[in-house]
Amino acid sequence: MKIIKLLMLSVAILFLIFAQNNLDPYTVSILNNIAIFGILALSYNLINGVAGQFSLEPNGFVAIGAYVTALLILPASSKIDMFALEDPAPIILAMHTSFLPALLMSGIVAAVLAFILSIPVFRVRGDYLAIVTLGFGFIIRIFAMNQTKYTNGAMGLNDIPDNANLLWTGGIIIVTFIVMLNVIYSKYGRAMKAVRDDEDAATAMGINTFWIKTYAFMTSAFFEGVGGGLMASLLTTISPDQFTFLLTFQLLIIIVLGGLGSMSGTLIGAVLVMGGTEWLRFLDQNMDIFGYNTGAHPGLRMVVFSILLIIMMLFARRGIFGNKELTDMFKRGKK
Amino acid sequence: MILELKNITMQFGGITAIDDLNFGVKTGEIYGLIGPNGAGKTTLFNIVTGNYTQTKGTVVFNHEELSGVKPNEIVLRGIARTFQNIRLFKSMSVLENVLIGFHHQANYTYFESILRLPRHFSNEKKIKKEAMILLEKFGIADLADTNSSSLSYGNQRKVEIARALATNPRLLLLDEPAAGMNPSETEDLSNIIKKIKTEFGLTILLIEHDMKFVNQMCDKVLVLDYGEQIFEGKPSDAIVDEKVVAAYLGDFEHA
Amino acid sequence: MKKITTIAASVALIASMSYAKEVKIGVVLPITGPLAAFGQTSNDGLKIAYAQNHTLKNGDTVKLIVLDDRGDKVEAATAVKRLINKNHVTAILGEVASSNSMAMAPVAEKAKTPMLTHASTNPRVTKGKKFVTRACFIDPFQGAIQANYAYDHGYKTAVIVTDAKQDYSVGVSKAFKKAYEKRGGKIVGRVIINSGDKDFNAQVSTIKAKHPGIVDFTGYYPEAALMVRQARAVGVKAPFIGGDGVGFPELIKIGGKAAEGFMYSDHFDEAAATSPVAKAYVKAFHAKYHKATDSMGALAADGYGMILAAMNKCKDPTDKICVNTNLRATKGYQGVTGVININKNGDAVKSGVVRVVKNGKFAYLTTVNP
Amino acid sequence: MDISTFVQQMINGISLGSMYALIAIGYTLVYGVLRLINFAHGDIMMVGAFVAYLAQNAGIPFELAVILAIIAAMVTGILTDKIAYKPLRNAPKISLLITAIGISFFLENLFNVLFGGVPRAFSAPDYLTKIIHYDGIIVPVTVIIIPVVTLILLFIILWILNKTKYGMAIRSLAFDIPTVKLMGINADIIIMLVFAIGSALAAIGGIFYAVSYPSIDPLMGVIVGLKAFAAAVLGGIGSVAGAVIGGFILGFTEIVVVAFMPDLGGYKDAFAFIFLILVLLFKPTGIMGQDLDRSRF
Repeated sequence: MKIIKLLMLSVAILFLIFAQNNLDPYTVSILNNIAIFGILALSYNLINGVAGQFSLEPNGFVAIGAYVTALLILPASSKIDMFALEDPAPIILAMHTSFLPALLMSGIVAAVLAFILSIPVFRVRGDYLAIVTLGFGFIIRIFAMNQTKYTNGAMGLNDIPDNANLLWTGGIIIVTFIVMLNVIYSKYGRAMKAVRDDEDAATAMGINTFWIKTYAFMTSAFFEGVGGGLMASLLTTISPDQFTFLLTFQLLIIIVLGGLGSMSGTLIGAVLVMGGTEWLRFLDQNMDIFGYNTGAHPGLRMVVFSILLIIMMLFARRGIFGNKELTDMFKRGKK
Repeated sequence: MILELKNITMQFGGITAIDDLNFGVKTGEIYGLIGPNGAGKTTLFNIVTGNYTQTKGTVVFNHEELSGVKPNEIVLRGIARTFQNIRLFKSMSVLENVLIGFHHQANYTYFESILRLPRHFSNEKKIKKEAMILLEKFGIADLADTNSSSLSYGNQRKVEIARALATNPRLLLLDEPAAGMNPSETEDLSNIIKKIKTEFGLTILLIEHDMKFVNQMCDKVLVLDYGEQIFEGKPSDAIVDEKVVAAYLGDFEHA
Repeated sequence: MKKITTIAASVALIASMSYAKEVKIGVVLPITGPLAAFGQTSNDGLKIAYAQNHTLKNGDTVKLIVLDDRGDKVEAATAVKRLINKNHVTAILGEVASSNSMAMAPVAEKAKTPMLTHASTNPRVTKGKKFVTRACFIDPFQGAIQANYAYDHGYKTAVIVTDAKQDYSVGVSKAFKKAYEKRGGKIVGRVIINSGDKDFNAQVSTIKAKHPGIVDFTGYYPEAALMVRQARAVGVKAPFIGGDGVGFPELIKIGGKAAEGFMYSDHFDEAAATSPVAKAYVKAFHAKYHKATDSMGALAADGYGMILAAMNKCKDPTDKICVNTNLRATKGYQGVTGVININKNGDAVKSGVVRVVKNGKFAYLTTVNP
Repeated sequence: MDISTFVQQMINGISLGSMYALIAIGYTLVYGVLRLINFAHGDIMMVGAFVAYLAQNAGIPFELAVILAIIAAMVTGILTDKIAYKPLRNAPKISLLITAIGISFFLENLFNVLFGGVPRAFSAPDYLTKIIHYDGIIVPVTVIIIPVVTLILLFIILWILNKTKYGMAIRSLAFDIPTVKLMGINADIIIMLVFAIGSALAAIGGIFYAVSYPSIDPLMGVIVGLKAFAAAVLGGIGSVAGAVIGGFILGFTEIVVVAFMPDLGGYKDAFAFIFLILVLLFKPTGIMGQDLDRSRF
């Protein structure tokens, strides 16, 4: 079993190296998008799927991560030049690190914020939790828009050094995947699932459900922050308007489609959603033969995407993988 | 006395569910709580386990007062429970359900599990072994990898009790353990309860309707009616007590 | 892998020698999503320009590949890569929003593919980029037009309305303030709106209390129309002046009578369209859409035209470097929106107009030269 | 701030709050019965406004256009349930949520493809757009009509819920679908009724919205829908009266923030949510709500 895992890991790494150097930038960028949204969705699935806390805040954590990394890797001169609305705050000018510490910092800041948020957030349950977290995602974005001294407001940041590439995004999604599985297959992961299945019963087993939820929330936030940092460096530009709840919805679609609570399913979901929207572009170009090819219905792609989404949900009610992992299926196969 | 309830009163929005209740459970006893539906038995359980905070009175467990102690901490002090309507973790296997009970006996931190440090493996191995031993005692070791929701009712009940035992309790609260079981299952269950009681040195407080079961199992019973204590003593005496009979008749009439 | 591409490329090369070539221009626009209005109006103008001319001097035909990015940065960046690496376009036109153009610019720069944005006015879009050019003027110029026009026409005090969600609005507001105060004007207040808002009663009450000479509205038309309506309803008498973001027919349709007298700086005006290019565009636009022209469409048409002009100057119109060099060297291009010169930063230097809503129509007031 | 400005702002708050309330009722009714956050509800409001617009464009008088819009919204709501929710009654709740988002995306993009994303001017008859001047206070007629209509509708809804057979069925359905089935009531018809009522209210809310702020576009329902949902939660989701209270509170908060703290105008949307979060911290189930998850055992 261990050998198989190591083999899979090395194949994945070899593929990343090959892809980065040999595939065309378009294919690489699709892989990058899949990897980044995969990272975000994997971590989102921990709190939403594994711990069963239906929360809607990842756009906020992604935003935080993106801004922290961007501000850390942008050189001071560039910041002075860029902050058009107000001069940047001294701390913004002073902060500067290389890429890896910046990513880690993104994760840490997001995780610390998650810790602070967990106190109010986990006072409520169910759909109330959903709206409170939705609110937090909203508030973070609005702050990004208005704290011009720190974020340059709606103008956003650009010329962010493009340190990220497929090796980074691919490497980090592998790390995220392993960490998530390690969490799930530990007493903490079991406790998270217990909280999801029956919170009162989990308490009756002596589990401090607040802390278990907070662990899941912080871990989730950490990787969402890192993913945000990667996104910032990959796009080289960020602005508050890219972190709306539509981002959260996109992640939600990925995890539910793949199977809530299943990390393997999430990877499939990320491929389907991120690859699928690209693939569906042919719909926008159905008039190719006439030379001018936006077709009669530009935007049809998104109509079809939403129909496919509904159909897929109707047929795979618990998502593609349910809440099982690929490894579970192996296990069952062996028996 | 391992458990003592003193002057317990519980009110919900003006309605008195439990009225000035006093009783104690001796170490090693099987103590039964009986009474018609709505008598306040489960409420009493919820007070002992810290899910409800009583309006008045104190709960003393092992010479320590329990007021203000959170439900999950009460478990760590040695009180475990089962639920009236079996509440297993439905998405998990039987083994995983029991492992949840061993949560606090696995000593590794969150980071150790993320990094898969040696302590993670050694502790997981240890609790898995212990969980299997426990399942064997209940005769359901072969079901370890089965999903808990696909078990028969009787086996689900066993898993729930095994899971509670995994927390290493000194006092076990069983809420209608025999409910919904056929006579042979009930028989099986009472044997197991007696076995584990001696083996683990447990004290058991149980709620039950099945009077035959109570008679067979309990050293002592307390009869509740509308939150009031109407009888405490030997089960064989309870069934001939006038008040008790009246209370049960009333219950039947209502039903 | 590489071998196959080489073979494919050589096959394509042989094929291209015998026929008139097809030259591809990629277009990235927000056809869906929150910016759909801008993407769709750009696309409308583009269609007119394409219909008018899609053949190069050497006989090659131009093919447009229009991709929708939902107004999303990730999609915009991916779309550019798709255009460059999958469709092998020679040049790229787009996007509308500066924030999206900024996500596309580094991709084009890296792939050494000329990118021309027709409507992104944030100065940073072209900054430091050799392959990114724009067909419109930048925020500071527009802010200055508004400030100077307002001050010169006797409005010495102003309230600025900023849309905190739009980088465009924030940029123009800042430029307006700078230019206005430099002239001696006084900013008596500043109110903030958020695009998507519909209720501005609170803001207009604040404006009313400040009694400004003029209200500088730097956002977009959906908010402008509603705000001016609500402002007039509560009795704000001061005129409004805005930027190209408000110059849409919907300002009048939605604003109704309240929109009367709303002034704004813009890229072009039908009435001022005297050149044959502009006249032809306006005529074709009216014939096809039966509505007034707008600057988004006109700018897109100009962007397309500039790319075509640059291609025509190259022996091989698919030579990206050559096309880019010529695009950056554009001088005196006679477009729909006027004469366009590209300066060394890649920004368009061109005149702007000030227009006003008069009798339910947009009317030309004046032309402002840079 | 003088008294007339103050009164002015209060009136504005009532008007805005009424519209949120109308849309919030739809959320709360559907939630009460299906435990589903119907993310497509805001888009049904958009459908209502658009149909009214299109009907008027086709020469149909405003009043008739309104009726058509209400019918169209009801049909859309019922179809949404039939296509996307009904097949998933026994599936995990979150799957329904995804189909709800799917329907929402579908409606937005369909209208974008069909009618374009450029906002359109919504016209209304003069009697609705009149403005009354009274003692320095300027009151658009809509500001009076909207709250009045909202209150009338609220009383009708409450009457239906509390006094009619179907209403009582709706309320009992909120507790337990199987039980209602045992009672011999066709749960599907009741659920259909709920979607019909909710969608009709959304259409009315959408038309009011379009009359007050006469510009409509395919995405107009997104933010309004989200805020109405927040209002429903604030009031205690599942409670009709709560939805109305929540709507008013949210409307007032928004107006007050911008009116009295103009510098914080950029934070307006944040305030609505900060307020919501604060309320939930002290009352985790909203102002009028009960904990539906827990009250089940």
